[in-house]
Amino acid sequence: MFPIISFEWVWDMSHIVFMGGLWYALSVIGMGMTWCIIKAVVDTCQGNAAGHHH
Amino acid sequence: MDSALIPKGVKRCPLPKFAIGISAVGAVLLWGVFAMLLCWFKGLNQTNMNDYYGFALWIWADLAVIALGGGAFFTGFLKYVVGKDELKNIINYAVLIGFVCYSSALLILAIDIGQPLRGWFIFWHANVHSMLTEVAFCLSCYFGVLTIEYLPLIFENRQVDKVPFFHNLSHNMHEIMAVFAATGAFLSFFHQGSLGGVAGVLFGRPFAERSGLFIWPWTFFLFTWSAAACGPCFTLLITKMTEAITKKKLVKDNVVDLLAKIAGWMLFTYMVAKIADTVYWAMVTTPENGFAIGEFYSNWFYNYWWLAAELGTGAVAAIILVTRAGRHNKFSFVIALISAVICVCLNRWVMVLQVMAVPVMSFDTWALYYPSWQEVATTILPVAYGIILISISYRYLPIFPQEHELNSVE
Amino acid sequence: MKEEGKHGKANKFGMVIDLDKCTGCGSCMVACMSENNVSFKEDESDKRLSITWMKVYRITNGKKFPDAEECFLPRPCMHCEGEHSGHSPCVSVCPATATDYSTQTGIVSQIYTRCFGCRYCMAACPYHARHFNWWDPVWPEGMEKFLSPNVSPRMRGVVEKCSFCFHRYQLAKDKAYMDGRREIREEEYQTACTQACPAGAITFGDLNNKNHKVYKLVKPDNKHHGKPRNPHAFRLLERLKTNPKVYYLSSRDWVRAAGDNYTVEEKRKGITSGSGSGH
Amino acid sequence: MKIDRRCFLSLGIGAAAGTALSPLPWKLMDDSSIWSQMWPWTPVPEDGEYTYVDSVCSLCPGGCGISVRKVNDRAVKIEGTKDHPVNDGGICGLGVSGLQLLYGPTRVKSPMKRIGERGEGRWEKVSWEIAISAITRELKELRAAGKANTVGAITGSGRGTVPQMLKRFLTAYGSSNFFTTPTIQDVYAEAFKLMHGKDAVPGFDFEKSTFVLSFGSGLIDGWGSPVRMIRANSTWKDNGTTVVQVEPRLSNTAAKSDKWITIKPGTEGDLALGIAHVIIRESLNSKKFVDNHANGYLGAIDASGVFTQGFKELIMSSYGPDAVEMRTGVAGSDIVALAKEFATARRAVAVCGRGQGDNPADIKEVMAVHALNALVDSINQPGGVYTVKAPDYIKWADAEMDSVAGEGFAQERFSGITDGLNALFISGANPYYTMTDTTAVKKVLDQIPMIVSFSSFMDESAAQSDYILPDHTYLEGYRDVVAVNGLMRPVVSLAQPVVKPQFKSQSTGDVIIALANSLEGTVAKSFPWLNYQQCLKETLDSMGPEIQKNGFWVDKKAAAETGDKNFGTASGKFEFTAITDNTTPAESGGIPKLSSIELAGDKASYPLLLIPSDSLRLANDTIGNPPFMVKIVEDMILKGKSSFVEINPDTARKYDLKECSEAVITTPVGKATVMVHISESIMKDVVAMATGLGHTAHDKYLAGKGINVKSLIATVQDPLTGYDVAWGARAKLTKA
Repeated sequence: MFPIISFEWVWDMSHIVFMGGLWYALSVIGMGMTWCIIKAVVDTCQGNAAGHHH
Repeated sequence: MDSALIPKGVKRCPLPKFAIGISAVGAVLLWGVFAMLLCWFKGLNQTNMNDYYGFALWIWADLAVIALGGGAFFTGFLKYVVGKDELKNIINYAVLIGFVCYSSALLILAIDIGQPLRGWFIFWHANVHSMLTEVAFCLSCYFGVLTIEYLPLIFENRQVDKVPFFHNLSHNMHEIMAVFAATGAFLSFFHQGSLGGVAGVLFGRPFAERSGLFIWPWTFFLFTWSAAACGPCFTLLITKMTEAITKKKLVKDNVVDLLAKIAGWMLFTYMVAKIADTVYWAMVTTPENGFAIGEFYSNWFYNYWWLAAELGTGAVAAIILVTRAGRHNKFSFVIALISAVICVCLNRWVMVLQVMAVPVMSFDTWALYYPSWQEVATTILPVAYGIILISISYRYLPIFPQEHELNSVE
Repeated sequence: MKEEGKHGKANKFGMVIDLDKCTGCGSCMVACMSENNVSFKEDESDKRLSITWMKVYRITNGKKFPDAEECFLPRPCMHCEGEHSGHSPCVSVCPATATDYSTQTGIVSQIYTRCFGCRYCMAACPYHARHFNWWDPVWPEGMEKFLSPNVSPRMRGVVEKCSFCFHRYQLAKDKAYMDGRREIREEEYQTACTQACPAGAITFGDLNNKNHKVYKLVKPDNKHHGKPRNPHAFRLLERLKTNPKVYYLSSRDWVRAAGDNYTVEEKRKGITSGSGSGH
Repeated sequence: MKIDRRCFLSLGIGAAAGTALSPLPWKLMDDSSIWSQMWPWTPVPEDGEYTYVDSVCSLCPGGCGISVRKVNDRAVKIEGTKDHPVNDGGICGLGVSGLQLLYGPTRVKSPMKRIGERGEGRWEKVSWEIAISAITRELKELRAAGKANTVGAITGSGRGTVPQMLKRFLTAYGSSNFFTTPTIQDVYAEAFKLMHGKDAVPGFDFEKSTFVLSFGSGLIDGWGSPVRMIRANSTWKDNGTTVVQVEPRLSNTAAKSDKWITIKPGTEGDLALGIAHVIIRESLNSKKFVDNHANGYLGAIDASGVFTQGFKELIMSSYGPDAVEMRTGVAGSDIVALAKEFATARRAVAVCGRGQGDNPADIKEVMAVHALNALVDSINQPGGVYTVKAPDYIKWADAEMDSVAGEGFAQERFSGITDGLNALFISGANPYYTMTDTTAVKKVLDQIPMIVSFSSFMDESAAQSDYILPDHTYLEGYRDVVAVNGLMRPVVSLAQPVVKPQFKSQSTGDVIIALANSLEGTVAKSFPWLNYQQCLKETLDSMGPEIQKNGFWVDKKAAAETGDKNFGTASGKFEFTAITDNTTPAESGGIPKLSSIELAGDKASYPLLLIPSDSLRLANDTIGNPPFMVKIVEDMILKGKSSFVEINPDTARKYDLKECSEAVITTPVGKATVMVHISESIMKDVVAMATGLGHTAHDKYLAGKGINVKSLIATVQDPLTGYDVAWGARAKLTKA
């Protein structure tokens, strides 16, 4: 699953494409959630109640 | 008693009545849990699977619920990526149903594998050439996405929403939901396809084998396509059922009609592709392997009726859903939704169970199988779980934005 | 072969089974079980739940009495090479790399402690060469004494299959190394079934080595995925392009025809030779 | 400090994140997978030093050399010994499974005394001293009461030191009732006595034959020395030898043969004579042999002027192809073609003994088949059949007999073990399972006041006995193993301990010596050896050093010399009279009856013929199938606990039976519920059933599975030999 530390890993196209896609998706999700949480913490600390989103 | 938790402006049945209903379904759930524990502690000898039938009811259930849960990614795709904004009125429910389906799929997989404690090897020792690896990765990631899409709904519960952090978090998540939804659609496209690939790449199994594009057999695309077509139908069917049970209108007709129309055209084009694929497979792929497709349907159980039923239900559903009159007639509309659901379930059944049943070596024999009660119970388990989760969510969360408007409480 | 060109020394171990000689006695099956610590349970009469790395099929010509003929067909793992190196039906689908194709030996391995029991490989294998441990293997008290340390007993919930007695290859390699040799000799690495077969019906060796008996028996066309050039030799399901490394010899036409599937049209035209239609 | 909701939440999230980032969950995951790789109940075989011990297998009379792989003191694998004269590296499944017997749950772990009802399975472990003194007490009483001759013993082949010691023990004790378990080899020996005037067993030079005509012999299904026969079969394939199998069912042997001739079961002898008819008619027989070396080939007028028909006249008058076709169901044209092929083949041989040849056959049938070898002069010729002298290396002085022994021994010998013995010793035999009409046999044997079993395993006979004095298995002790089964060159091998005795067993040889010593007097004096090992060593010393060095000794001089035409008969010639004597005249134009053998039951009530079918996958003799062997039994032989019968689709239609349905098979002596397997590989109106099933003893892997076909077969005695020659049973099938 990880380059270098996983012994099945080989530097071939399929690994790079597959794992690249995977890590890309994971990063988007991860960064998105991180942004949401951090912003929520900041907003909460600042006492800003966000408006209703509908 | 629990009125503080119930969304504002909507009416729910009394708690005792709700509790009784939940307990009834809960009993079924417990039966499933018992069977699940049997499988975990005693092993897969609790099933009727065997060395000819390594993939059986569970894998079908997995493939079926994932296809049916496809309503979540496709509706999300339509709303956030294509920009069909009306669909915001049904997206919550699509997400919820998707969440139920995907969590069920993961649970079934966890029961299905012989060594559940090593399940994570699929990630750790991933073989990127395996369709199942792709399924596992995208499935788990997309389940994460679904969770992210479902969470804000929980945060919108009247009591939870009072916590500023959750309120803010929910708000922020909604802000960038398009990013999540797009990622989800991307992941879904691959794992729905990979599930099709699971069967299509089996070049040792002429019944399943399909030619294709690069590394992807045609079933890869057909599975994604059929999930995009039939998933929303399932969402709509469950919506209609929920409306029937709650005796309330929950989603406006124009929303339903829009989704149904899109699903209808998806299904229509899918059926064209499916028939083309079947013809090519029957006329080219199969004879090359030395088989006549008649041999695949020569069993007393697995005969041409399966093919006819699959294509027939799909065609009926497609024709009804693409016509305005068909969609607007209540009866034909429900028939179409049911047909679409049956169509995709039959397809998944055939692509799992019939694949195993057909003899390949000339001197081999048909392998038929019927599931054990443990398999049936564990397959019903997610249904019970789904009913419970949907009921609770419906009761306490603002799933249907139009409910208040459509059912003004005096 | 790509490997051949690169290293010049890659082996491609394979097996030739003479179906004219096989008497169906089942000795190979037992030798395999004994060699590889295969478990057994009280009732083994449901053959679809019975772990037999080597299984002898009884096939018939389908004719009526007294024209009926029968032939026995031992089926180990075919160690398929697939269309491109290592694209075996099973290896390509295993999600956890628990089964692998060695380009050095041509052997399809199975790592029991890596397998998590998804059974996708079983679904992929048209030969039913793979078996699942539906139960915990249990040896009656005392009987665990005959278990060989060369092959680890499997645990419940994993798939197992014939390994061409890979541990014997390792032992032979070790011995050759101790003797200061780089190559092992033909007779140093033989599978348990080959050794036990009273009929001498099984031959095992390196298909890349022109001096080995297996090569001489089938004359594999290694430029075309090892297709046999001996007209009496055939492989099971040649047309599926699994490219097995187990070859069969038979002088009977119907037996060779039973090795593959043919459409009615082909049967009418008489295209039922063991060598497949080759497209 | 006030913990508000926000703080609590932060703590929670922090803790979760912290745990996730710490090695703990990863460690737990890893541990769980490692744990799943080593369930405590999955054994981990101990590694160690690898060694090989060469010995000999004695699970069947084949005499294969085995090389047992050991790791430390454990035996882990049995392989065939490379370059061994019998098996050259090959080995059968049963041979490989030997370790499951050695270490298996069927072992009798110490001397046992029955405490419950006979066969109830309640035992008391006793010491060797107690067991021997208790048995001695009984033996002394019987001897004192003048009933010494009512003590009997049954063994397997009777060859080798242990059976001979048992025989000697009985002789010294005062009984002539030592019985062996006869096989087709014994019938051949009787036939050779009559036709050759020689005390010999048959040695088939199969490897050199160019044409093999088998009358139902399961040549590759376990007939003779099984591995040797399978090797011979491969030689036939390499050399292009033609094999013709005459059998009502497509056995493995028939399936591998070049031609399968289907025949009404029981008429094989008639077919042989039909073939003889064509050979004689076409003058294809060896003129030299019948003219110079045969007696009774042509009829003769005796002193009183009465013409006695000779073999030729009998055959020519009654065994025309048409008549034989009527009797056997084999097409006349096939008979003619077969006869021509047989007679013109360079080195043809005819052989009989149904299936594995475990059961004796009608001697007339054996002689009829053997006559074919005589007609084409294949006797003592390459590729034919040789008269072989069985190894005779046991040269002990006669047992000492006191007056009681003399009196007892002089009494008339019993007809068999079912003839009213007072005590029975069972060694290397399992009569409770292997004798036909099992139920009746059991009833009679159960009347014997004292049964002593020497079995290493809890087999059916051990289970019914009063005392079990467990022998070492062949992997735990020394013993001599004699293989003659159809071999040109018999092999005597020395089994040596591969592992040390696993339980409190003792070599039966030692136990016999102990019993003799305990009986004192002349019985004790007849056993002058310190122990069995000494006895064995002294006995084998006579053979020279080869056996001690190689572990086996090949009797290269046992077979008659090629071309040997010295017959020991009164006429000095091959006796065709043995066949023509005692034939019953033809009934109205049909074929004369060679012998009076008739199966029990009438044809009207039992319209079908049940025949047992032997397979190398099902041990059907003294040793029962070990688990590995049960595992490879085909699913149309055994499914769950049910035996199958194999029938032709026509038969199935006639009795309205479906594939895998249940049916009841009834014979004059038994009845059983079986499953139906419909197949094109068997004749109409014939029902085949696998032997080797229906065990009541042994382990759970074998016991209670299927039906013992012997229990459905009535005993049929051949008046000429006294052997039970039942080859099947009349039967009926009904829907269950």
